[in-house]
Amino acid sequence: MLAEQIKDGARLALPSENSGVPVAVVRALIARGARDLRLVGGPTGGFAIDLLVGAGCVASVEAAGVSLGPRGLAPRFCAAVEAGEIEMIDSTCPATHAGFIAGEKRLPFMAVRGVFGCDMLKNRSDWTVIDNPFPPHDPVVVVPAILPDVIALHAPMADEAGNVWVGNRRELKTMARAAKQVLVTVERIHPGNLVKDSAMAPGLLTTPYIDLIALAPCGAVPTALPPDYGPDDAMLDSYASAAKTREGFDGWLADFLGPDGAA
Amino acid sequence: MLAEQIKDGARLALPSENSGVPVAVVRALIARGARDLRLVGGPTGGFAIDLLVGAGCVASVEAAGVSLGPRGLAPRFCAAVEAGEIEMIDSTCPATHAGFIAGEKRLPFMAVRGVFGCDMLKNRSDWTVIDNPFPPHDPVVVVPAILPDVIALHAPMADEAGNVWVGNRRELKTMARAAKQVLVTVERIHPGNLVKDSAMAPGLLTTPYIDLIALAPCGAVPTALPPDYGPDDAMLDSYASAAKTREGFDGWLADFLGPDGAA
Amino acid sequence: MSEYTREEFLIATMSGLFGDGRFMVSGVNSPIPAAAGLLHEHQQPGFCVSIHGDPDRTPFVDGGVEPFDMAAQGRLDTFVFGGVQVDGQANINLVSIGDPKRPKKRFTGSFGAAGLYYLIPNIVLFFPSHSRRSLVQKVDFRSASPQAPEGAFRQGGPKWLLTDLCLFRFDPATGGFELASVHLGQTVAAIRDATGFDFVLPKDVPTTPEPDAATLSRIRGDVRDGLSVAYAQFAKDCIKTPGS
Amino acid sequence: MSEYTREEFLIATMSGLFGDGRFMVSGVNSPIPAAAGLLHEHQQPGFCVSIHGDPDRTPFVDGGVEPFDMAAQGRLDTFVFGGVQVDGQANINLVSIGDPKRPKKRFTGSFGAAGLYYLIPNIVLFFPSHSRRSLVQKVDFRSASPQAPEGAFRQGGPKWLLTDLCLFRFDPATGGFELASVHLGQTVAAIRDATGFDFVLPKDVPTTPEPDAATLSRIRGDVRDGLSVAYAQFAKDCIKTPGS
Repeated sequence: MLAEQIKDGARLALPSENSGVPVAVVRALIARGARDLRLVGGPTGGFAIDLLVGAGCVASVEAAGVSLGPRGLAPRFCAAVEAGEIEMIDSTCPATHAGFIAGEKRLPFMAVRGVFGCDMLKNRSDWTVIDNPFPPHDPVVVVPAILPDVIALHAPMADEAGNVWVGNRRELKTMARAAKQVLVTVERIHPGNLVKDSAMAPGLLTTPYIDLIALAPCGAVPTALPPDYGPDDAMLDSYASAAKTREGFDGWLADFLGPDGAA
Repeated sequence: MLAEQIKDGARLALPSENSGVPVAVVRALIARGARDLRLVGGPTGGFAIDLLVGAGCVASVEAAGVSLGPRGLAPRFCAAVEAGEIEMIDSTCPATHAGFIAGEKRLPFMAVRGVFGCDMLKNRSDWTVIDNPFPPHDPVVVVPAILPDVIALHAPMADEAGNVWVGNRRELKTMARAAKQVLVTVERIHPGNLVKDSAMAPGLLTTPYIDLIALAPCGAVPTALPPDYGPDDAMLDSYASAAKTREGFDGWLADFLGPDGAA
Repeated sequence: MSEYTREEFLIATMSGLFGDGRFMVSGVNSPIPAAAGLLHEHQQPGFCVSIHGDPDRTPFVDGGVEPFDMAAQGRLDTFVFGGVQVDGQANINLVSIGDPKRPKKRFTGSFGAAGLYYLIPNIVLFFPSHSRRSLVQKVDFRSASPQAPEGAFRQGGPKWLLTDLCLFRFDPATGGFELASVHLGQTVAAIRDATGFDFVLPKDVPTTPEPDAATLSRIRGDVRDGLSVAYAQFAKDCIKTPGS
Repeated sequence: MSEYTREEFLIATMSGLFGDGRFMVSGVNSPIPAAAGLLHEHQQPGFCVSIHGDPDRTPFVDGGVEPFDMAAQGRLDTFVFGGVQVDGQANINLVSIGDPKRPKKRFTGSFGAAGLYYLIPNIVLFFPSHSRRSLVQKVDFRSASPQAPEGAFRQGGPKWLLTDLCLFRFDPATGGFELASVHLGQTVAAIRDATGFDFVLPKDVPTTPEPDAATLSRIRGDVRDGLSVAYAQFAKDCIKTPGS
């Protein structure tokens, strides 16, 4: 249901690995044959981006890095870049964070320290260097706000009032507030209103920022969802191994989608 | 002990009313006869700033507002500005927040929406307008980083590992990370390490950011310290009433400092 | 004709200015705006007011910066600003009277007004003591001003100026006020006399509608109850008891 | 003469480069830097290493942005970067081989290197497979570069380049590397042969010290234990058991 909200061609922000990756939504996007998605990693990506790229859903990826973490390179992502099948927009973590923070505040731009001399700065027409308007008037890299069409994320819980607890994944709040639409799946619904719980409140993305919430137990599997569960190592191992080839990936994906996935 | 760390002339950041105001430290500063403090409200101020100004500890106040909240104007602050005894550097909340965020990130400047046409922009030589480097190249107000010498704040608890729980007062984390020195008083010490408590972690200012922690039960009284206690209305009423005159303030302060306060 | 207090009238009138927005924040020391927000919740489905001092109506979890970010995001539709002075260009002064460097009288400071003036679509200026001391030719200090350089980003601004005598509408095209209605018992001449700035006077100036019985009953019921959390004394002193 | 593994040698040698900083973060897939950090905790009182994958050594509570802010604040003293290529100007490449638009081989991406290259005072570049394929004349893509316009803010940068053959010192004044020491069994000629860029060769090039018995015992004891939380397989495969 949530996946239907994400239109073909949408600029879709996704959390970094093990930070609330909405695998259930990604699976549904693939099942419905989504196309031309423009992914933005927050600021990096892994399993979900590789899966979406391998399934042919993606037009471009903007990220500071895409990998399977301890399992090495993201094979479908790398193959697609090498084949020229997707556009890769390389970033660096602090620049992506700055872009989302500018987005959260609807500022047109934000400065970021360093980043000089690298090829991202050279290649990206949307990054530039300005002079610090204050002494010592040093050159400073500035990046524009990132304002995704939509973000999908998975979280341990929502409460009955529609607040979502994202814990210490502060960048998810920033990304959600920068996005035009916010879709959330959760492991469970917590009774009551967590805004009134002073311990839980600081980890909430509150209801004004959220468009839709759906229950999706194990919705981040095989990625980890701290503090609820760790990574599903067997499933990730099988993916990393299978996805090394096109055929291996296709077989793994068919299993992942199940009999109704072909629809 | 903490108050001795705050040198005469220091640029001292203080939390907004009912957000962790370090009244115990303020009391000690007055007792030791601190002078020429340059206060920065985070972004506003109340009882503590009025008290420090009335006691003659203050050279300047930078704030978006100073008041006793429901009790109206801050009488000693207003009298000192009217008499030309302190320098008032007027700000506006989002500009102060932007300055502290720039400070936290050690960025030289940060943009802020709006703020055009006001006299703060006209009067403050440290604020300026630049053109957005990106289309539509609209004019944007930018403010410099705020990097206080020291911040003092009061919090409900620290844990044994030296982490301080500030709950939803997120700006206290930002201000502390912007400051060169961070002094914290707390109501109590919590056993263990709260970083490992996923519910409490998002509300922590962790130990790398903190220089000194001291126990000071009721350390924010008479201001409120949610969720621990509300304001001491009787004490604040008596202050608001007494502080209307110099003599009334002096008497109230003598009571507040107690017999050892004259030392 | 039902009787009502001055505050009940202002609550009802202000509430009518809140339009079809969804979210309003009422700041410190703002019982009338808070009450008007509560009343508007009944009049406008989906509208919600956050009240400073009422923990159940303080939905912020990220400290003082969150409301400002919300405003920038277009999630904060309505706000009421007061002040010491307002002038005919909708500049407001919350800082001081006289030379700001050495003022005759110092007040609180500008708070968030200078930023929010560009971000909140429906800003109501509220000056409940209409006189030439508060509605002036030129404010002594501009805490917030709608006057920006050409091309400046703007998604909001002042829209109304409500006083105890009348209601002005701000016209962003001319940058000035137009008299929208006069409260019962007031005259255009009296208002001109009490106002330090020039304003546009339409041919016909209606009288501000009085609150009807249903509205008064709502104010004295749910609104009074809700307001009592943060403003118990005000609710007791300024709003009549139900049925009275 | 004690025997030791290649990894134990690199752990000991890298640890000696960590200096007097207080805080190091080791990233994903970095068992040798993590182990070197753990070893350095014993050698340098007050030093502390955060290890990706070890919850007890992950002190961050504000998500992914916190380490970058810490670096900007000067609270992050030491970091180890690897990559696909490094050149003689200390540009590193974590992105691709060939034309980046249509690369022969794509890798992960630059992660935080481009920013951290200006913020962390003690950056060690670690290329454990020293060859002309990894130590190149000019990287195919600059993920991070110390080359900034004049006057640019800089509180850190690359300091060392450690490989399995030798150790280079980066000289910010010349913007190039100098051979600091060669590992046991290597020769300057062999290193020159395996290196795609020119470097400064001092008159006397010492041999990189071998780890002493106490260091090896420490690596095989506390370090191995601590490392096993995040890197159990590596600890088992590459570090000998205590007393062996």
